[in-house]
Amino acid sequence: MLAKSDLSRWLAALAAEFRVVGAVSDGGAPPAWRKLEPGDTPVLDNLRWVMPPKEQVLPGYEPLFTYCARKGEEEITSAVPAEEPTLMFGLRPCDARSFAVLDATYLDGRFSDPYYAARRAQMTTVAYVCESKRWSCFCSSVGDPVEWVKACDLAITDAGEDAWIVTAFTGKGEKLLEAGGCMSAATEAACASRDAIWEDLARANEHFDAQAVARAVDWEEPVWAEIAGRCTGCGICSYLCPTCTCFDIQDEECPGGAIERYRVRDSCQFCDFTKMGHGHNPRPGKKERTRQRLSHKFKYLPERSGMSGCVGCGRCIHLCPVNTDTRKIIAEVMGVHGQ
Amino acid sequence: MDSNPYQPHLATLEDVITETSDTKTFRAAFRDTDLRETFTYEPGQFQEVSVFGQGEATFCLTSTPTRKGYIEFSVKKVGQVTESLHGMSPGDVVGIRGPFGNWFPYSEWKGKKLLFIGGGIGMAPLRSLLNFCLDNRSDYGPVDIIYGARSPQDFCYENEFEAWGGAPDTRLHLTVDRGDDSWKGNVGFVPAYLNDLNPSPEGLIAITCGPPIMIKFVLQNLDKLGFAPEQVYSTLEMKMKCGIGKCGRCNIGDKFVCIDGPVFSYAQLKELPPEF
Amino acid sequence: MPEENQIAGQETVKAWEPRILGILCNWCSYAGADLAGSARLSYPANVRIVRVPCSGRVDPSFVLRGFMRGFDGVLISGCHPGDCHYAKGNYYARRRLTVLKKYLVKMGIPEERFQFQWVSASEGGRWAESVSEMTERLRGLGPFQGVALQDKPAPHREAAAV
Amino acid sequence: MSVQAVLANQLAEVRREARRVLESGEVKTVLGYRAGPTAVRAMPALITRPEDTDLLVWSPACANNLGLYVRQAALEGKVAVVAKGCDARSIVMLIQEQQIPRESVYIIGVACPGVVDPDRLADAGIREEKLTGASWDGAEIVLESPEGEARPGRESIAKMACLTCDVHTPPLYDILIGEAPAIEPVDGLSPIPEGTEDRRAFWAKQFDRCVRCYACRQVCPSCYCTVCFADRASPRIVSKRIRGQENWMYHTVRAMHMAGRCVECGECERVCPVGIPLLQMMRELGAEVDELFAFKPGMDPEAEPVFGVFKNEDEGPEP
Repeated sequence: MLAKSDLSRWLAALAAEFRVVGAVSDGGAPPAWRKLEPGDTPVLDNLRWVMPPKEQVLPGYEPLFTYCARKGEEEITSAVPAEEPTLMFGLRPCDARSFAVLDATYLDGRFSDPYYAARRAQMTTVAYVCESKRWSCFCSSVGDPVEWVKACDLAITDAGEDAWIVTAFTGKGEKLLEAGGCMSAATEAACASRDAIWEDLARANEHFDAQAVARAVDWEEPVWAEIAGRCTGCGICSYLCPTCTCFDIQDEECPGGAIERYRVRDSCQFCDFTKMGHGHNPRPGKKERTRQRLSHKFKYLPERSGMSGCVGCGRCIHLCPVNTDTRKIIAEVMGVHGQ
Repeated sequence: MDSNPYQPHLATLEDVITETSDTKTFRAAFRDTDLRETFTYEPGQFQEVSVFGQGEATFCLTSTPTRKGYIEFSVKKVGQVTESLHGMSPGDVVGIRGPFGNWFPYSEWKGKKLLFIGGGIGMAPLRSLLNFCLDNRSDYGPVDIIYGARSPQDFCYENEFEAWGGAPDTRLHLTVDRGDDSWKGNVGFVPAYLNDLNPSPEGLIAITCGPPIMIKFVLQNLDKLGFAPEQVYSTLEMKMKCGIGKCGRCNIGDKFVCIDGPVFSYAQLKELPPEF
Repeated sequence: MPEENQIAGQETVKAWEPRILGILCNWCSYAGADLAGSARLSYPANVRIVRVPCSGRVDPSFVLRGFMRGFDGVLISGCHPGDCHYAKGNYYARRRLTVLKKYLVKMGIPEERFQFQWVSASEGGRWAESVSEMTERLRGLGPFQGVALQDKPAPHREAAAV
Repeated sequence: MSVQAVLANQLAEVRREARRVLESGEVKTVLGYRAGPTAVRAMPALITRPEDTDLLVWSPACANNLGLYVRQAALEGKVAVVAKGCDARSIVMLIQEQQIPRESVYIIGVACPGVVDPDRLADAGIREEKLTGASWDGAEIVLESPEGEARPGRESIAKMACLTCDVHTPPLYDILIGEAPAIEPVDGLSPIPEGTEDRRAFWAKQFDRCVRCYACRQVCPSCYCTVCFADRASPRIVSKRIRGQENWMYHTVRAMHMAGRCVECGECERVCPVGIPLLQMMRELGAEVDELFAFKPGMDPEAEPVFGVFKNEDEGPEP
């Protein structure tokens, strides 16, 4: 058990060993993930949406290397970041799961991404279990959020009477409990409140089984054209999605004459994402592009790595300028084909 | 695989051969001498060539791994990187990283007849496999090469036509879309010329690469000639940036062309959604 | 200068010197500046001149790019109304750049850092005087703080700064 | 008559008019709003079949600017648009800039007292999924839920643009539905500080949070370039780096393109995921243009674009 008043003391103790990262709101902006300074209180509720934590492992702009072009002394200096023990504090179940989906792309196959690996290597995850779902949340429809929480090192759940119950799942998690000596034994009521919250979290009114959706998503769906009609083609549903990680690589000169190659976030919704040098573009219109985003998440990624590409966080639903609801699309796709 | 797959190795251009008005072939050798020996690749694989300050572009390795010490790639002038490449001369420095992607399954084709069907710059990936097979000539049966171009001045690798035509049991069939008075050979599109040659599919592997319009009709004609989809192979061209299956650009269906391709059999291409 | 020096090859700069981006129309102001040179008029060398066919060719993005890349001031000079080689270029420029000047102030770039003036081909003196006057003014103002955050990178930029 | 009944009549009139122009073949497409995922979120609707006009809704949930879809839809034939004040201004701006001919659009004008910005509901402690409907009572926005009606106050839940809007009745229409009450624009809402140095620091902080999702550009009817300067590789006017200063450049260059075009519909500020006050920036710029050239975009279809013309006595440097 951790008294809510002891939170800052515990965070200070943790900060001694880790770079503690939490979601903090600066002046009315949506809470974003950054290193916690003394006096910052991370968001530990589900009242508002928060920026996706992927920014900490896959920043929007990341230099890959710089190339010195002086004749005869051409050489490349890499910009792979140094590894640092990081503690992601207060990950909601959907965001905790998003790291597993990112790993499937960035750490698998013959090539592991060194930049992502360096930031992800020494990462400890502390989950915060939401007591209630917002209108756009559908984590329990695409998976089992309780399992996702158990995949973290530690979980914080509200235990009522101004305290949290803290449950460790790994050795690393146990060690975190000792930091700062702020923990007390868990009371009976606290465990009951935790179990109730966890059970409520897992409940879902509609359930989209990843493989069933993968089979149902089809090429000639009438729904693609219908969405494309109103979609504005902006990048919100991919930039603010915790598991969307396409990027672009560009070269540009830096002040001082060196050349920097950097990668920067990109989206399959933008019109020139697949446009080739000689002009051919396999996905010329919005219909193809909206179909690609949802097919990749709900069909191609499950077929490649066995896990759904969507963690049900609802950011794409909450933030879409034209209020396209991803759940309605899947329901329509399932209704048309699936059960 | 080296530690950072995004970081290219520096290479110096040794030779720049002008093939046609808009295509040049570049021969490059790594600066790091022992890398020159250890750098191995298979016919059909591609590499990412960096023109620092302009960007990177994807080019298939057109040289054959059997001829060591250098690598070659052909570049058609279409965009920013290709244009700056065309402005380069021997001695300039480029970045090369790779090899990436899969390759032609030549080990399964031992003893089989081979039919190469190339169009324009599409001959580049086929040349790597063709020279590889000619260097191991005894492993393969009779070889036929159909190579088409828009006009007689648009042929690449003309200096190798001699070697190709003269190789044992190898026939080179050239055709142009529009002939001129100096042109003696066949005039007509590659798919039509394929029908005239009427190859029998028995024990034969067809490998084709060229502009999408040519591939579309070549595959149709091969169907009509009784070729099974498993007998026909092609390399797919898609926009690529990372080359290692991370940036999501070349994703079609559940495949990433840069790691599951670029070489696909016609059977595999049929399963992919029609989006390339 | 918020970032290391913009112009390649210039090692350490002793006292801080303001850098001015000068965009001059080819027919009047550039000729005026040329006249100032041939008339041996001395004026500070802080201005880097870019020649454009007409002040009407000046796209606001040139000015904004100048400030983004770290110039301390931007000076645009064109033909007097009525003298424009292309008849109307400077009239269009006048509307556009007047709105730009007011907009820059709203975005936090002081009015003194952006000057827009008419200099004809015969007014070499006026050109030299305008450059020295602007250089003096910018020396008083000090270096431009730039358009990006100086102290602490924003919450989710912290990862990129590692 | 209850506020809901007044709104229901207006909606019935909108649907009747939409069905009439579709069935008569006068228009090929009707642009309107249909129900969204919650009672305060509507979705743009592109309707081509007369029976689908029953999907149309009209309530404080209709926040999108439908001017965005007119150019594309007009390619296939005449378009009818359910247009609020700002939507109609966007259409007039497109006519002024010769992007669409006047006769290609049939404007079903609707008087609009101001729509809801759902994100502001969360700040006001209202859970939008509990709401069953929304309507107007004069200038006030009424939220209906199982517990009854609530009037949290226009200034706390309305879209920012609606609080400073003075065009509650469309400036151009073929038919007008509903009657907008006189509503005084509210002042002092802008979070932008005074003083040049504070403004520089303020915008540096705002644009550092920008993630360059380009939603502000994609929802804007005034942003109609086929290839945007931000996507152009050569010449590369603004770098693709998602970083403070490059974001600043993207937004300021776009703002200069919007001078004399922005109709202050506030969609850019509403959809911005990181909450950058883009509308307030555009309003300041618009005020400058209005003061200098007495020009408000999208009010008079015959007016010429402000930067396409000039006058001898325009303000400028002294000779």
